[in-house]
Amino acid sequence: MKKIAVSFKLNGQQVDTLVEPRELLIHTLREQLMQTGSHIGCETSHCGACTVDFNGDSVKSCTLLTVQAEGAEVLTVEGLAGDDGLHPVQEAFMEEHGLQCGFCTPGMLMRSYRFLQENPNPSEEEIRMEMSGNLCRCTGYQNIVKAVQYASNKLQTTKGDA
Amino acid sequence: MITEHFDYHSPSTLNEIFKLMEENDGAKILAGGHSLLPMMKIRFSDPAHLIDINGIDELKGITEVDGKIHIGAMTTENELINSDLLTQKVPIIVEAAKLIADPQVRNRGTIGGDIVHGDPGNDHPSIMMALDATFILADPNGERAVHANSFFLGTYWTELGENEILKEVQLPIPSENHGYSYTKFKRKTGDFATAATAVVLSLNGDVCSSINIVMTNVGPTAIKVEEAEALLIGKVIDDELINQAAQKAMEICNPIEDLRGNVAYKTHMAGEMTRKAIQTALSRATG
Amino acid sequence: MSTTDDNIERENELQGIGCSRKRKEDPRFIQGKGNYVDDIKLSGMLHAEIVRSPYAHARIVSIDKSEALALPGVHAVLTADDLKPLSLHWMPTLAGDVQAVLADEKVHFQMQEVAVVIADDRYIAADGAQLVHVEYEELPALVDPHKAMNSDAPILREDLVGKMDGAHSKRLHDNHIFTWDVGDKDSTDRAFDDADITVKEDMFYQRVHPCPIETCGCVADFDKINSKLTVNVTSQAPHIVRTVVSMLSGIPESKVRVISPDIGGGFGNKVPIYPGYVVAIVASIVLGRPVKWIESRIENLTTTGFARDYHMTGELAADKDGQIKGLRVNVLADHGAFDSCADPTKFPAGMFHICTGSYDIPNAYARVDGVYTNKAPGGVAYRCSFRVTEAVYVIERMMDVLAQKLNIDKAEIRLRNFVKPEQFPYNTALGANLDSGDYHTALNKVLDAVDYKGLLIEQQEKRANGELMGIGIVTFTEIVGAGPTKSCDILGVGMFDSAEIRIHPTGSAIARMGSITQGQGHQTTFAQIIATELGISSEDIQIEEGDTDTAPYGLGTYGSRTTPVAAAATALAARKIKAKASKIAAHLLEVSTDDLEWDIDRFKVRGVPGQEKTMKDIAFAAYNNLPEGMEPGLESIDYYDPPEFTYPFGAYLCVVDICKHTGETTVRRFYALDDCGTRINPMIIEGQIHGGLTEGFAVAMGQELSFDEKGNIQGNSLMDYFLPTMVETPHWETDYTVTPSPHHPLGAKGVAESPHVGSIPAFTAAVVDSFSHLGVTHMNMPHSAFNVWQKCNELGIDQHK
Amino acid sequence: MKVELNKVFEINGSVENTWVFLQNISSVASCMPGAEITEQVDDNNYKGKVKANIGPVTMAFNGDIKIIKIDPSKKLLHFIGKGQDTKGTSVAEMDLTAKVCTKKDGKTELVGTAIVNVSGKIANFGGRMMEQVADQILDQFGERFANNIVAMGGDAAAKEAAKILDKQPKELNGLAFAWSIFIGFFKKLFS
Repeated sequence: MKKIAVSFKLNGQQVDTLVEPRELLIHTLREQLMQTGSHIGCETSHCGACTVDFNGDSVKSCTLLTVQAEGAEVLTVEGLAGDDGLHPVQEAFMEEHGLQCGFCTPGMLMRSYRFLQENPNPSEEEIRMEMSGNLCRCTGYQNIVKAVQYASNKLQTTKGDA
Repeated sequence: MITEHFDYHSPSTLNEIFKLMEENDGAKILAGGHSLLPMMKIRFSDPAHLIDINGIDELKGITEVDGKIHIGAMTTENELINSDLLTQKVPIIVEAAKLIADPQVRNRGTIGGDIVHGDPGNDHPSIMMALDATFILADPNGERAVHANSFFLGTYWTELGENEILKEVQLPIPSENHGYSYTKFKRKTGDFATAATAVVLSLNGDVCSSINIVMTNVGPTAIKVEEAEALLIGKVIDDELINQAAQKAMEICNPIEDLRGNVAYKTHMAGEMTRKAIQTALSRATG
Repeated sequence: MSTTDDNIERENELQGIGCSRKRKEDPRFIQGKGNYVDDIKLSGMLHAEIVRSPYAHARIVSIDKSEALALPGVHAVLTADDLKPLSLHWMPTLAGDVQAVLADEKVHFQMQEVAVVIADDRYIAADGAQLVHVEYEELPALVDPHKAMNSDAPILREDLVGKMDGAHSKRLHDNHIFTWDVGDKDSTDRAFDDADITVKEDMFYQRVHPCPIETCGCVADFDKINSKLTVNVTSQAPHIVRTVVSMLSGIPESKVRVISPDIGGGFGNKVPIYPGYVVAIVASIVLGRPVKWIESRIENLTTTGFARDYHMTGELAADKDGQIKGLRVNVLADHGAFDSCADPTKFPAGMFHICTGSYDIPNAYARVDGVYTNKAPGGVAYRCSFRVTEAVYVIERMMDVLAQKLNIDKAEIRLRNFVKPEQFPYNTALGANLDSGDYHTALNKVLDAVDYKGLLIEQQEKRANGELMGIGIVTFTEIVGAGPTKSCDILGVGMFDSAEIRIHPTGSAIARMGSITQGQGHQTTFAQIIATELGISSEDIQIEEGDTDTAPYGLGTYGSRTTPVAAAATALAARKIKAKASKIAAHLLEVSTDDLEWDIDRFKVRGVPGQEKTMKDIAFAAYNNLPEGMEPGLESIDYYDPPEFTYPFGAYLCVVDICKHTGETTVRRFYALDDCGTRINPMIIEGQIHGGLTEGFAVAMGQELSFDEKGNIQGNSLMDYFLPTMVETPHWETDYTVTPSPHHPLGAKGVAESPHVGSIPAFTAAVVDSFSHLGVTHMNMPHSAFNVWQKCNELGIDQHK
Repeated sequence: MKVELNKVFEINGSVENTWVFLQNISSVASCMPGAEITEQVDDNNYKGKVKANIGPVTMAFNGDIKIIKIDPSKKLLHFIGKGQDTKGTSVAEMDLTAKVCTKKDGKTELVGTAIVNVSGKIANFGGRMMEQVADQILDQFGERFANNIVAMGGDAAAKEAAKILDKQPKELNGLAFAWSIFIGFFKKLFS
């Protein structure tokens, strides 16, 4: 089967891949580019473990073809921490015990990363609504909500300092 | 959960789409992909060609054009939700879009895909019918306008012809002080409606001067409850009338049993949703 | 600086038992650097895809692999016939039955494994699986367990026909697996005959699935040159996997290395050994290349490790004051096509005998009959200690039924029947030996916290206006920490657990256990235990688990056994080191060990200020300056065989509001008080409780795997199978009391499963209580809006007046 | 997953023609949209296939048709068609009894009872839609069957009917019902 060359930006780096049209973005990320942070939990776009940031939107990479990523900007959990250390959402999940087995965590982090840009100062209800595309079996979500609130405060104070 | 092989096409103009549709027998249009791709993954579906229309700008956008709202077919749910124009003038679309799927899926899912599916569980068909929307369908030979009320023919069966695509949705702007509600009952976030009802009404003083009542997922298509509408128009709507309207709604719905509930429950819920939707719309309307 | 300040500072330095230490696992997970099975990519690795049966019951007429084999990139297609020569087409289950690895002549449940395709990548493997053509002859499916022992029932297990000596008892029918009973039937029957009143209720605990977000998977790598097999697998019990793999393959256990890397949640789903693992291993051995098998979500929900499926009848006999005289329970257990329940060998119904609960019940009898049906095998402990969830459900439901019958308050009847603090240790009528508890204090604390009286008044007012409000109370006692090897083994291996600790010359340490974390934070909490025992800062202690080449043999992590067993081993291993350390300290300080006293992180000479040696000093000396004749080094290993189970308990209260028009239930308040004895890391305990409560909520309110009359499974994808999102999940209030276990070295009991076990009957109790004034005594789960509405409709209260 | 459907089709033709046509399994099969007989094994056993191509859904079933009874006195045909989809994940079976009757007004009618059973993925993800689906299939079947009988006559109506039959697509389509079979699985998702 003929393959197609697809180039996009992954975590700030230009990547060039050769894929069958049917290849899913999550598989390209995990198996070609060896970025295994994003996970596969359900394959039907229910669980959100494969959530990545795609041209500034949260998307489920199990339901996106790699060929659709031509020229796109893709951010995964591997690209979240900067030179100055962990991103506030990462720090927040650790501080508030927002993870246990860690499998849903990259998707949760990528969703909160985008959500807190969409809504920097959310209410608990807004957090629960806007994070509802990500399933977790371990935490019961209560500490994840706290983590998002922690990150929200941190992001705003640091913005304040800047 | 791996799809079969297919050829991928990403046209950048409408004409390219039409050309590809004509050249490739059994080609499928890929919009948001959140129904088609999972279906292809369990291999219930194996189109030889996928035509990805995400790259076509003329299918996107929300604008006001001489008293009407125009919405491009490839406008995503989140674009609808974040539209100030819709929030201000057609809030029921925003209310409904927020009840569809989940945040990530709403970034991919489009109003057009939701409509042309003709899935009785999709939410936009009822909303479009409640808003008296018109669909602009395009094919190589030109365009035609079809009213939402006559577009949905059966389950997954619509007016959309072969090699024809939905280009745009056009709808009249409801009166400034109209009342509206999309009341949806679902098992959990992201689920389709067990039953849902869209209501758009206007009052003249206390008297109902116009009303549309349309139900989701309780029949082969979205169902317009005309008898209930007739019952309420020209009257001061009270609880007794709302009860009767809910009865009319239950009488004409024809749901299929599934894990969401049996026929009796879904019928009952159609009445409940209709009742609540009318009450809410009424409370939001100002005569 | 005063000594006390100094002490406090040194205490804090250690981050030992009782502090909410941040997790050491987190840094890798939040940076996408976890290492889960599907993250493993070995050079030359092939992928396996399983061909599965569309039928629940059928004879295999023929299998044609030719087209699949012809597909470029396909390396092999294996069927039962290929495994026969290796006698690997069947494998033993943990429950003493056998299970087909690949269907041998017959398929016994829908989506059973029929063949496996091995290909270059998962894409080609999927294409190949579709090209394996299997011809079936359909057979009548047995779906209803109540019909399993009918004379005209289709016989499922032809391999067992005539073999009426089952693994656990005589078999009464070809579809019968076992009868297990416990207690004194005669005295119990008499108690019922003589009782003022008796109550009886049938209840069905539906088939559910643990559904961790990571599905099951395996990467098998057979090294032909060294004939060594390495298996990376999603297992909660890697050492048992090693033993079974060795038994199955004939490869010496010393040449089998099983690694459980990071595991994306287990909840019991990852205890059994699945055909997918075996075929990956066989394929790797046959092809001499690494082979990966990863389950899809649909495969996970449909074929691996279901839980519950118990049809229970509970009966209580009592006097008119509600004093219980007897308990009788009968259970029909639907085990599916093979008995692969993950229970200790001698416990075919797990720890179901805990069904006397927290109550002083003089006479009790319980009987469980297991039967085969054309459904997937399983019977795993879904976040519970082997059927404890079912046992707690039946007794807690029956307490409410009795209270209702006698018109006694639900809290009051519990207070009247609780085992009293002075009665511990308490032997139950069914043979459990409750170690410690203070049930009255726990329940009263909850009732005060929620203003129970106020809630009752509000409920009266609501009922007067025709509104539905329910209050559910559960006071559960668990039995965890399997277990004493005298009674508990798996495939003959006693259920001890182990810990090995090595103190390095510079005073840091590495410790390895036979358990394996799946989110419970062992790398964090085990270090805290050692820190407190040895006075070494947690930060200087490295914890490793899951690699059978390095970790001591242990039975793994499930059934809340890690704190009761592995943590005890850890404490005792540390104490062995401490004993040696004291001798070294005495040697260094030139005193007798009797002159020494331990102070947080050092030995001091009693009464001589300044004369002391820290554990750091002692560690170094252990490698260069030892008492005469003492061997160098500072290491120890402990295999802990618990003298008894531990018995965590709790008191939960749930308040719901139900819309009678839609059937929708809103959990307004959920207050959970747990007593797990000594608390090692409160932050982690709190997290475990949130998670358990949420899984309990999911089971009670929506989870169910149902089947149609032909054995077609329904709702086996995340579209229908209920995993609550943040929106549906209630807010949890938690509380605790501390009643240490008298026989555990740390007094700890285990906690992770209590919230699941305890919350499920609490939700049912609250929903049923919403209707109790209308004469309703029980409603089966799941309490979906649809199911609850059916009750409203039946009672004629769903319509608008 | 099992559904039973009872159907009555009015036939614009003679009872005799109808009965003659009904006994020809290949012709009867050709009335089933997308279906065809590929091989006659013996007097009572045939092999055949059905191809459904609706919207994005494609399913092809290969199967066997076994004639249980042909009763000239009652003008009754009873056969069972059973097939597995070519991907090996779904199974469908139809037990069909058809009888040619004369109504009081002398008109001919075909009275049929179909019991449809499905297993596998098709049942897992949409068995509940079977009734609607089977109903729609049978309506198409009835329409074609009726036209075939009319076409057996030599008159103008026959030519008209023949034309209609020619126009009939060779694959099951039009109604997007197969969508509905599976859509239960994908509700929440849409493209």
